[in-house]
Amino acid sequence: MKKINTGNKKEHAYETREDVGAITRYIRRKISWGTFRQPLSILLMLIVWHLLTTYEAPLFKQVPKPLEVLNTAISSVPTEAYWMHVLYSNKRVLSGFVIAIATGVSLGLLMGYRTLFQNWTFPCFEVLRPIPPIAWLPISVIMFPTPEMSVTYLVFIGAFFPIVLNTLLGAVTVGENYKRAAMSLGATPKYIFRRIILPGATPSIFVGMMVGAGMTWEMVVAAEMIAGGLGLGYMTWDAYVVIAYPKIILGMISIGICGAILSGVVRLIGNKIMPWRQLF
Amino acid sequence: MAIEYIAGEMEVRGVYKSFGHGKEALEDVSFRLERGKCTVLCGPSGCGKTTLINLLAGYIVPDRGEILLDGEPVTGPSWDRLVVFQESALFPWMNLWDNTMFGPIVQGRDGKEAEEMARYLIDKVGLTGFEKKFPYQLSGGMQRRAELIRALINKPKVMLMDEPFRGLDAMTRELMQEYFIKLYEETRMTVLFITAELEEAIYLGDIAYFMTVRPGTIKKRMEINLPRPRTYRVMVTTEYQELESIAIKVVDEEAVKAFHLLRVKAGLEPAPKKKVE
Amino acid sequence: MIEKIKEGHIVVKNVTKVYDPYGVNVHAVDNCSFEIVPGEFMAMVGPSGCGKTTMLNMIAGFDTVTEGEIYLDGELIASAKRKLMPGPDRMVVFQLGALFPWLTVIDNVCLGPKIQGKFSNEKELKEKGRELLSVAGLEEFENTFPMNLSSGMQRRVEIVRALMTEPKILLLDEPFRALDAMTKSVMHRYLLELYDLTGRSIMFITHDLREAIFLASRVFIMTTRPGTLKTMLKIDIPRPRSIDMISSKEFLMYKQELIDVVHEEAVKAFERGERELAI
Amino acid sequence: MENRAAEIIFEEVEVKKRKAARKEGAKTLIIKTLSIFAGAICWYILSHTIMTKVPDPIVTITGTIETIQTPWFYKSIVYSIFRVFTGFCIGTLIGLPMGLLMGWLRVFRDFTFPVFETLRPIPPVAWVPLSILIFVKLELSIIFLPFLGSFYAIALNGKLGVEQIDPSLFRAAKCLGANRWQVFRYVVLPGALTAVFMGLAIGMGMAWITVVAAEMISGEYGIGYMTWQSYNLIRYHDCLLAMFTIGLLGYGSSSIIRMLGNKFLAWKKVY
Repeated sequence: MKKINTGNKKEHAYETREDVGAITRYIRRKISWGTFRQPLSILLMLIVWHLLTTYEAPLFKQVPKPLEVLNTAISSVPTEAYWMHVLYSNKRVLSGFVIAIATGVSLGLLMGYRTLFQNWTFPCFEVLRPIPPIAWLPISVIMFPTPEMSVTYLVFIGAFFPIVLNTLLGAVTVGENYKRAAMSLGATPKYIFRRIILPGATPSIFVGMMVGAGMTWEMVVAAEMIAGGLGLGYMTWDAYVVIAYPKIILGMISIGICGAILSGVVRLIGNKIMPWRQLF
Repeated sequence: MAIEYIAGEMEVRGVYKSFGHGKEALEDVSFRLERGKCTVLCGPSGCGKTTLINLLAGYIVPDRGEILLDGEPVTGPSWDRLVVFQESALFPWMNLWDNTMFGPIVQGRDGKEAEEMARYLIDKVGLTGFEKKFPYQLSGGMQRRAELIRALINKPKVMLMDEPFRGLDAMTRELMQEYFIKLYEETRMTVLFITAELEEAIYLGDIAYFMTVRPGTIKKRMEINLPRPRTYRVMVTTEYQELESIAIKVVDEEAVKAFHLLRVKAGLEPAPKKKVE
Repeated sequence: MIEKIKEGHIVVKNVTKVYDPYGVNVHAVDNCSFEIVPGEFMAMVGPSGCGKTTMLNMIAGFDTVTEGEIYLDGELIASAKRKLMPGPDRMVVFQLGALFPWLTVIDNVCLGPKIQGKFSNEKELKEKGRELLSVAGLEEFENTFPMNLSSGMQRRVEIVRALMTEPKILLLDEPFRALDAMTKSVMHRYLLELYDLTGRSIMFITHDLREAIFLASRVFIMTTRPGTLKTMLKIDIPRPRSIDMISSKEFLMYKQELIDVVHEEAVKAFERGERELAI
Repeated sequence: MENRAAEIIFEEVEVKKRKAARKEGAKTLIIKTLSIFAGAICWYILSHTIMTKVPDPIVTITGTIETIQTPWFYKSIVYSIFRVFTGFCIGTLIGLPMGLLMGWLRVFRDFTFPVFETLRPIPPVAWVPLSILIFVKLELSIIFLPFLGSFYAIALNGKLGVEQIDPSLFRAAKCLGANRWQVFRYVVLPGALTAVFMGLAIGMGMAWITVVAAEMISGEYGIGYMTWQSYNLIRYHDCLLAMFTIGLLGYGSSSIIRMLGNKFLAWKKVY
């Protein structure tokens, strides 16, 4: 097949003429009303919050004002106590999450790969799965010698089930054609597991990890509020008890940011190790 | 550089396959894939063509009958019979190069020779410069060609192609067929090409078999004596048209039958009564 | 054919379309002019990405025109300044189908008149729907949901739904693309039957030259992007047409005349597509 | 005839295959039942070796029989169900229209979605103190949590559901002459229904999780409160009973939603 000539004169003429139009159109689009809407909506939320609290609308009598929250943030964020809370919560979340990934992924893969293993373990899973992880709290306190371990266990339980189930799903649904193609080309079962089933299940594993990451912060906050000690959840609850209301909002925001960072990191790692997927 | 292929010969003898009551796929199918010929199997959708490919590749075993490669019975999947799948089965997590080299690597012959061969084949189908791209970054036509060379690099004795160009638009499909003809005419390997399109069957094949609807059997055998090397111009010759009009009649009958079967499935007509003697 | 249809006259005058998503120009259609006579079956053949679908979208009112005008029965429907909203006078049948999966076949078919309020009583409407469905060989499937139909049947239901609203022109956007060859040949038969019965103008977009010659009264060949008209050929094969036509001499003659042009454009479009991917 | 011969062959094969499948099925069932027992045995061993405070299965069962005869247990259940139900209903009433509109109208999405995304990383449990400040009344502040938990899931899935609708369906509706309201009625609403029911099921799960947390932290009555209170009263077997009861209730309410979904989605084979 012969190569065709791209430098078509007429086409070229059009391109230069349209280039000028394109630039103006580009600028117009950049500064259009639509681009302002999104930041505007956040601003609007802050204004509404401010108005509601200053004029003491019903329900909002006790709610702290945005400026109070800002003041509290300025005064307490630089303190060491605040960062201790942040550190402790993150430590618990991370250790629970990492244990959940390690056990969840390997169990899920094993269950997907060996039907016999799945038959032995899956029924027990199905019995325990509907129990909300938070309901484990009292039992986890009895189960483990230290409170630190119980909190980690709660975080672990929160992330564990979504990860196992999604890994299992991913391992089971790896396209039959991929396995067949590899088999035809002469790959051994071990090789198929490593190069076909494992990468094929990765997207699903990451979906499980995203869901799990969301649950970890839910769990750690609940556990800290109830069991006390250190941590952002405790800080938030303590602020309520000692009537330092602006600090409640500060705690909520800090928790939100930490949670967002965790899911962001998971997403980043996912994109890094799966360049063959368009988006995640 | 040209690659030496050893063409194989396959024979299917009286094969039956069923997936449960009412899901009989193949009934007494027998045919031969002649050495160095391109055999085309043509039938309506759902006639058990894919089942047949799976049987020949060794992914499933027939309920009855035998499948022979060069006189030896087929026992399981192996790289002397390679399948090009209907939907692309390129591993999405490997780039084009890794996909191509997958076969040589798992077979433990990933030397210089294999790499040279991969480069030669990639160039042959016009994919040079795309080696580091992942499948999702390739167009549909490119993916099909990549899959073709992933199979070819293993020097299979028989190539099994399961509607490889399905889903491409008519024009891209025509160009893909040209690539395929070029590769085939150079290598002269044994090919089984499955398709639902008549034009494709006559354009590509040396021998065509037409299948009936489920449970599938061979209905008609047709020799296609169009000259080789072929180009797209062959499609506007009178010989081609004659072959096509014969084939159309055969296929049209089956299409009407398939339509009837659909209505039976929807419960609108009673199933054909079983003849009991 | 029942009566001579006087509606559905499309005139496309020097139409140009330039997309610029993210400031990058894509010149889709370039200075394209043609005409569809009332009651004509027109087929447009061109490689993928040549602007056929854009052309259709502009006529249907989904896309704006950058330059030039489009008229329907003398009324300006699209120009750089104005665009008539899509409406039931220009019905589109989509590439991959757009049946509402949550409605049964008969409800889908009757949806158009129902939405427009153009029906006196429900029973009559359904009767009419059933009549058209039976022409398409689908009378028994009226209470089935689309997902239980084969894709060929789904496409037929869609054509019937389009015809129910009595459009001035029917715009078919590669409706048979995803179907296998055998289903396609069945579809052609039903489409021709429906065309002979209703006599509406049809604009049919396809990649497949054979299909175009078989169905249409006139075949337009588009060049690759920026798309414009390359050649036009009148197909003088009498109607009603049947499958035997494919083995006729005229058919081969028309095919011989067009195959080189189409092949050349296909190669051009293909190489261009690969070059763009390599960047 | 030949056909007849083929039938006999197929029949023979069929019988053989069915026998093998039945044998396999029976084996799997036995293993599955045994695995539950194995789990119970593991529990027993653990409770007698490492985790000595945890009651073993026998103690739990005898304790359960005792507890389910008290009115306290049922009162707790009724309270929790009431809270979940109320919160969930309000969550649906607000979340569903909001989600659908977010998916459908760009302007609405641009104004609301950023706020939504900013608030979403904050886990519902973290709202407990603020919710007490806002609602003052205990009952209301507890109901706020299941509302919040279900709201996010329902709104988000509604939005996704609308976004997943094939754009050619919108075009088809316009072609058929539909106005804005008709597009909503004939396309947006039914098209998003699958995802909406998915969201309802997830939202129901979240409602149970959050209600348990809220009751543990600040509740009086309710099954979450019962769990925590039993711990304080050193009636550990009641903790376990409450845990399993919550699981059962959550599972049951999700099943109800799934059943409703199957009823509404007759045009879809699987859900």
